[in-house]
Amino acid sequence: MIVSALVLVPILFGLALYAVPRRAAGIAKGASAVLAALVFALAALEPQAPDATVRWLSRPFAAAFHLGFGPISFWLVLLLALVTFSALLVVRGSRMREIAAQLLVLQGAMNGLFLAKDVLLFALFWDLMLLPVFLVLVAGGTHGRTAWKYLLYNLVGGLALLLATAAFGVLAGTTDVIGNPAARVGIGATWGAWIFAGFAFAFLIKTPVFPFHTWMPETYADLPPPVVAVVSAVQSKAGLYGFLAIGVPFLGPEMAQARPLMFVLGLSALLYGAFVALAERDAKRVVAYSSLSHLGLILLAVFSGSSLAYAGALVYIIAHGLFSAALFIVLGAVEQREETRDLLRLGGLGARNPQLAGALMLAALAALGLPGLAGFAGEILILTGLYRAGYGWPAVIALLPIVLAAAYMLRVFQSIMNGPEHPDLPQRRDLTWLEGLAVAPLVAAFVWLGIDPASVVAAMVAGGAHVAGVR
Amino acid sequence: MMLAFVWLAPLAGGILLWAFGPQLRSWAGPIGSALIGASFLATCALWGSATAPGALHVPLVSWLHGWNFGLQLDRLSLIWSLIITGVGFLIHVYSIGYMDGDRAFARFFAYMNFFVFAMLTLVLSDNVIGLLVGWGLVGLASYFLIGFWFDRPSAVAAARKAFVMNVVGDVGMMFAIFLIVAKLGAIGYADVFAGVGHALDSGTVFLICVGLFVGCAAKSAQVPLHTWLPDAMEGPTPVSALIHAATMVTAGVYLIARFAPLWSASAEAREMAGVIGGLTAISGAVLGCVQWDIKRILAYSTMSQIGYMIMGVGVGAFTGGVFHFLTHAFFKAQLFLGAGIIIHALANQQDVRRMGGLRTRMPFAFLAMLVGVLAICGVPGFSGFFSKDDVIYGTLAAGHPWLYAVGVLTAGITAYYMFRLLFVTFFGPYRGDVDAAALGIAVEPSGPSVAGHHAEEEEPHHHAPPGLMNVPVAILILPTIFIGWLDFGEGSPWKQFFRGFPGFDAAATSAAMPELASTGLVLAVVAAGFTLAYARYGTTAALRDAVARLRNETLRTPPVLVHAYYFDAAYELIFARSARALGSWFDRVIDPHVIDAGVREVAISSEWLGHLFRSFQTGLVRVYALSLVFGVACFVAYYALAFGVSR
Amino acid sequence: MSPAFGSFPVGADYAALLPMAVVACTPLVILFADLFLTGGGNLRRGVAVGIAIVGLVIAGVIEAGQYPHDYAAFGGAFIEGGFSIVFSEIVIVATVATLLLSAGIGRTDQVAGTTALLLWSASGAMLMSGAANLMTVFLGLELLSLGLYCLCAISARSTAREAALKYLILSSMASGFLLYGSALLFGATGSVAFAALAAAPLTPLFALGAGLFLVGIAFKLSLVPFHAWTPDVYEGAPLPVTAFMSVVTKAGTLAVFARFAYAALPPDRASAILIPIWVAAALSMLIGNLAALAQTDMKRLLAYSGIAQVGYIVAAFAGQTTLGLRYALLYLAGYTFMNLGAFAVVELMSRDGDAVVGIPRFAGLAYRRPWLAAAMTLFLIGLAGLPPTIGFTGKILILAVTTGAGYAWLAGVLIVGTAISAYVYFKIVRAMFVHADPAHVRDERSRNPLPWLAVAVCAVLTFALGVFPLTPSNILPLVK
Amino acid sequence: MIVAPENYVALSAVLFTIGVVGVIARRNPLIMLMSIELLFNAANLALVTYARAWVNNVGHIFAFLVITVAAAEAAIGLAIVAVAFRNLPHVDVDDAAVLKG
Repeated sequence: MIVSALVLVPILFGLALYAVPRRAAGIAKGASAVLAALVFALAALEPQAPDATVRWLSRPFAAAFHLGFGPISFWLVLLLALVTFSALLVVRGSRMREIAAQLLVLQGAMNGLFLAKDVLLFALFWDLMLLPVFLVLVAGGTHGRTAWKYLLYNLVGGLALLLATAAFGVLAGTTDVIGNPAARVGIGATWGAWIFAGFAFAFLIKTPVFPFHTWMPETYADLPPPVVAVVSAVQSKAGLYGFLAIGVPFLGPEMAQARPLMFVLGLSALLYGAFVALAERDAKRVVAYSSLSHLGLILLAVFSGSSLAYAGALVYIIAHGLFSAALFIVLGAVEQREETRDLLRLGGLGARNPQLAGALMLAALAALGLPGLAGFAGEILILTGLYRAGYGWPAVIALLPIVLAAAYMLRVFQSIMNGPEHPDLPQRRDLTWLEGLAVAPLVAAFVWLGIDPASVVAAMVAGGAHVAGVR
Repeated sequence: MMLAFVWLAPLAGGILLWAFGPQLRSWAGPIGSALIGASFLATCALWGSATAPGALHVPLVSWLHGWNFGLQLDRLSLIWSLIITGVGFLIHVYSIGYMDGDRAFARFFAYMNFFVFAMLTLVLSDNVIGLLVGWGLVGLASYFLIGFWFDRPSAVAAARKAFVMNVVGDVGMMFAIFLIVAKLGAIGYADVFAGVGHALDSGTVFLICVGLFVGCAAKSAQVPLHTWLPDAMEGPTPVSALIHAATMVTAGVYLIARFAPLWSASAEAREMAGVIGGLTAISGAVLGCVQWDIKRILAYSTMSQIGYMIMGVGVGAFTGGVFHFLTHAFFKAQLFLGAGIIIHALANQQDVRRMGGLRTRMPFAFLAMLVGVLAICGVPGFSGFFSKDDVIYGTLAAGHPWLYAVGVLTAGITAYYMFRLLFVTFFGPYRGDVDAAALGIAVEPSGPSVAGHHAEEEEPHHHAPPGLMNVPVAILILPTIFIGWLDFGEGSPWKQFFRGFPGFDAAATSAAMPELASTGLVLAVVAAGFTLAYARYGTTAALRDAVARLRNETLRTPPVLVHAYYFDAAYELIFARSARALGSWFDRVIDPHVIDAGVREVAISSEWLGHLFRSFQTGLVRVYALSLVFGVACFVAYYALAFGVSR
Repeated sequence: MSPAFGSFPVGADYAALLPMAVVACTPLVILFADLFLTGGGNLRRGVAVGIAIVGLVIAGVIEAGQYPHDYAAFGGAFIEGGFSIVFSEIVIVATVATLLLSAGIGRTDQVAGTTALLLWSASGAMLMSGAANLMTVFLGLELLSLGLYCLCAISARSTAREAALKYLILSSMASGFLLYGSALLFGATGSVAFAALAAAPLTPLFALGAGLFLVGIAFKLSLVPFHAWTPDVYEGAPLPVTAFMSVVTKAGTLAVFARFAYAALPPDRASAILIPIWVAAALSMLIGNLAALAQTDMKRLLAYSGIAQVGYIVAAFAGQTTLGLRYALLYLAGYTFMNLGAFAVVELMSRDGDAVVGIPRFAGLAYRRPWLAAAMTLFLIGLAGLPPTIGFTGKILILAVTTGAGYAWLAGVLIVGTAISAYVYFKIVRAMFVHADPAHVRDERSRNPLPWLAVAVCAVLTFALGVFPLTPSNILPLVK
Repeated sequence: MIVAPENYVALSAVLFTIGVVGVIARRNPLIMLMSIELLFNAANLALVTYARAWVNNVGHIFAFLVITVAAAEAAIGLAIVAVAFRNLPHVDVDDAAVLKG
């Protein structure tokens, strides 16, 4: 009941927002923010909510509309609700109503993705969550190319996922298996490789991982800040979640086979993203490439087969969600004030906007993995896990991007906030209370997570027992 | 919980001042100082329980099995905490005067308090990762304070440089942590030390030490990770005194002392540390001889003194090394604060060539500096004498004659450049009004020393320092002179204090010569250094045509020294520039012209196919009919092959 | 009576013919009533369309009532059972929708005639859906086609007549192939009943006959390379007729194909005989979508997309599995609704339904006519195979049965085709959601509100079928 | 004398081929229609032949069916040709090529 509400209520409410007259867009925004908060409360208060399931298909394989919390999905749903709430608070502009609506639809679809206990249902929401973002990009106007890149890249992945799901269902007889360790899925080695390839292709594009990443920087650069906050914070985790929820339990051998390849991809994403971020001029693109780098690290963890690294992966997934959302929201605020994202044109804002500077500083610090913040907790767990699982060189190589991260994150912060004030830039007011309200919970969350990730990790390790073959 | 208070009071101060700074205005300073003072008193109150067997331990959070975080106050961390909070308190008080009238007065104290908190985290942590957390946080605090005047591009750059270099160190420590966790699965010091010799074979211990040493080199400005320290002088002088002289930069010493059991277990590691320390000591000292910015002189001397400490703890003379940290904390703070008085009085003039003759103008500053100089040069009776002697002799005792030689030589150089500083600054005529060219100073329009924090102020003031600045200096004079006696002779209270401390009782091989002889040698060399300095800067002749001489020296300084052995240039070229180039190559070539191009080709070619098939649609019925027949032909051909032939 | 007639037991089961008969006779009523209504006025239109719809509804109800049982007329020449009933119902629904679309089109004095032709064509399709005998197949096919030839031509535009001519010539030619194939099959087996064909030995003659027969089928399904006529005819014909063709022709022909593939071929060699069809289906999925990339006219675009879609449906038959047949039916139903819905939207966007609508006309539709845009979006993402529509569910089921039957390569091609098609359909979605200056967009509205009904029903069913994919549990008997 | 059925079948095949070629080769729609009739009648010939060979009247019935259908087809065909070329100068299918692409 509750779990289906988590999916349906935001979608329906979002669609209903279109009935609100444009004049009352502010009301729409407020109402949707309240709804997001309620969704958060609903999920947080009922972690033991019972599954909801309705039969869908019976032949050639059994499938069901089966939604329910899992050890990982619970946290992801919370993260999503939190980020959506913050994002909704900073929605602004003439398209306020549409963006708010699409954000809610997106939230509903992604809740469905994370709560799906059925692979086919997972695939359904996988495709469904493309539409709101595509529509936002399209309605943005001049971003046709970006919209196409986003849609086609991800849709190709989605179709591979679809084919793999079909084959999975035919061979396993049912797709209603996620989070069900008892489900003995008999997939032969011959087909397993192909099916895994299908899943992996979709997941890698979505994450994204080098060399499937080129859709991401443009999408992030063109999306309005609230939406990009949600997309980068949560949607980019869908693929990793897929690996953890479908790959690890049911395609363990194939994942082990693919490990070398995935390590190569992960490491190249890790380094590639970091280096490009060092050279970018556009603040949003810097953060986009930094995500590429960070998500590459998580990919390593996912394929490491080490429980320590899995724990780190979950912490880092949540952490990255929190700080990248904060980063994009603050950068959005900067852009909205100064009408540019060009690091070479910005500068000296810190003097007049101390709170803005503080928010950006905190987010950047979390992103560069400052010890004591969430990013560090995830990194150290993942890296030690990798090293301990016997992947010494990957772990050591993965240390380099940490230094680079410090360099490019500080570069972003300093070239926006420090240095002499630029007279040609419009000097606007400091962080508004709405923006503050949007950023504060995120910051609080990643500070808390950095000090005591145990609450999350413990849940993960407890619930993550289904993660088979963990060293 | 007392210890938690010691630890959190500064944090509370930091947050309070950061959040409500504007409202608190001038109260920010006193509040910040008071909190540090309280923390200091609390630390003193904990002396008993800290020195008691089994130290003082407070568990905090636990991440995973074996990943338990807690605070621990034992003899080593006690010493450090006392210095951090004690000297920190004095410097806070001093800053009230020094930073008076700065636009971001409250922010300054917020950062300072935060730094103290971070440093306490570092020394109080009872495990490797907690240590790393503190390690990172002090780096952050130093970043904040170096870049305190963030409208100066030079300060911003220096801050970033310092932070990134420190992250290199963090990464080194992470590597050490990999090994520890991989081998032990636990992160507590106790577990680590227990593991030495069992779970941790000698090779692993060495690797761990290497990792740790990278961290220590970055934090303590050891060659080759030292280049950030001179630039760090962009920060306000009290910051230089507290962070970049007294406490943070000595964290490396703490690190090695803390992991003494590991170092004791690995000769190679000791070798490495000793060599690097010695190298740093001498190269820093040499660079100190050619600097003109008073703070940079002190910065290089700091670098060289830390070299001593590292050398000491490296070779296994832990008590000596730590003791040198103790004395250095006092006399270096003393020197910096003295310098601060001068800088403050001269409205941010930091170039000693523009000073001179200040002995009469500000006698108190002279006294302060004099005491500091005597101490750092190791003049008998002053604190530096005892500690430095310990270290130098320790190298010999540990059987490193070369390091010994380096130590002795460095002592002489130290004496030279410190007295050079003293003479040029305080003797002869005042050269503040001499134009820069005459002194051979390359004038840059907006040098860092010009656009200071007083830029906002109305009257360009040349005033005597407020009492608030003198008091702490005066207080510091006492330990600067007398603290050394703690370590006088065998069985000194200091040696007693650390008897039986884990790893400190490294078996020292018998020395090649008696300690007294060594002391004599050192003193001789120091005297030589002093004489040289006097001959070049102190004699009446030298003082008379000081301007000309300084000009000559300025122009004659070998460029290799002016550019500090070209480290910065090399790093800029090898790392920074190439990394950026690679990144922009990825961004401008690989992404658009390789990956995207491939995808675009697919898209374009499918569009092209679409138009191709479209062109097949000529609209002519007969062509359509032909295509139909063509299809039929294909079908028939297939059936002929599949079934006709088979019959 | 010669022994050959033994296969024709006296006393056929005429109940089987009842629904078709109703549909076939309604036109007589319409024409008769039309005699008494002179002059223009919507009354005349209303009566014609009304009677037609009533007749179709009655037929539909009777069909539904017959679903559990099965009847055979003419000793198995015409079989009415679960399988064919689904097809007939689809035909009926499509015809009703077409009537709703066409109600406002054409000269008033022609409405009765066109309606009659429409119903006769429909009855032809219904005959095909029940045909289990080469003769009935041919008869149904011609009945369907003859009506359509005329319907194509009924329009003021000269392109319509050109379309009619092309359709006439090419379609008749294809019928010729089908007919000759039937003759050869008769020659090879001495019978025209599917059941008998299945029993006969596989001679080269039989193979050749089957091949030519399948050519005729492939042409009517407009599978590549027999698709050349489709775009031109769809574009030229009046929009409702295009809609009708795009669904009814395919439905009837698919019924024949299914029966032939499942019941008329020697089971052991059936798959070998059908390989060309699977290849043609694969080509359709690819070339249909690729060619659609280059289109700007909606009718033409939907024609190509129809080519690809029918490719998906045929792929479901691969391996002749029962599930495949069921899910082909499901997807055909889904395609019917998505496709008719799309046509209805296009109809609502043109002043007189029989007009050319290009993609530019959709610019900013979401802001001018949000409901219409929403519906169109649903239909388009359905055709593209995205959730939450039957397009998604049907596609996954087809993929599953195709892979399950060992035709993974067809599934792969299907995926590739779908990937290409995404660009085709989302081009329109994008146009609808782009902020466009209304001054530059021709915004026409149909005067006939009836298509709204079609849009609404199709939208609901497109969604509902996706969530509850009902398939006929009983598809037998194929033959008697 | 009795001609073997194979010959009739061969003849029908020839007729069919001629019809196909006619449709493709001729540009006059009327002649194309004739060719189509030829296709149908070729089929008829084959049907009748096989009916004779199998001694099965179904072939005859089929043939009659085809003849009637062909008649209807011809009627409609002529009508459509008439309207299609009403306002075109020549009766040439290649002129009717507005719809393409």
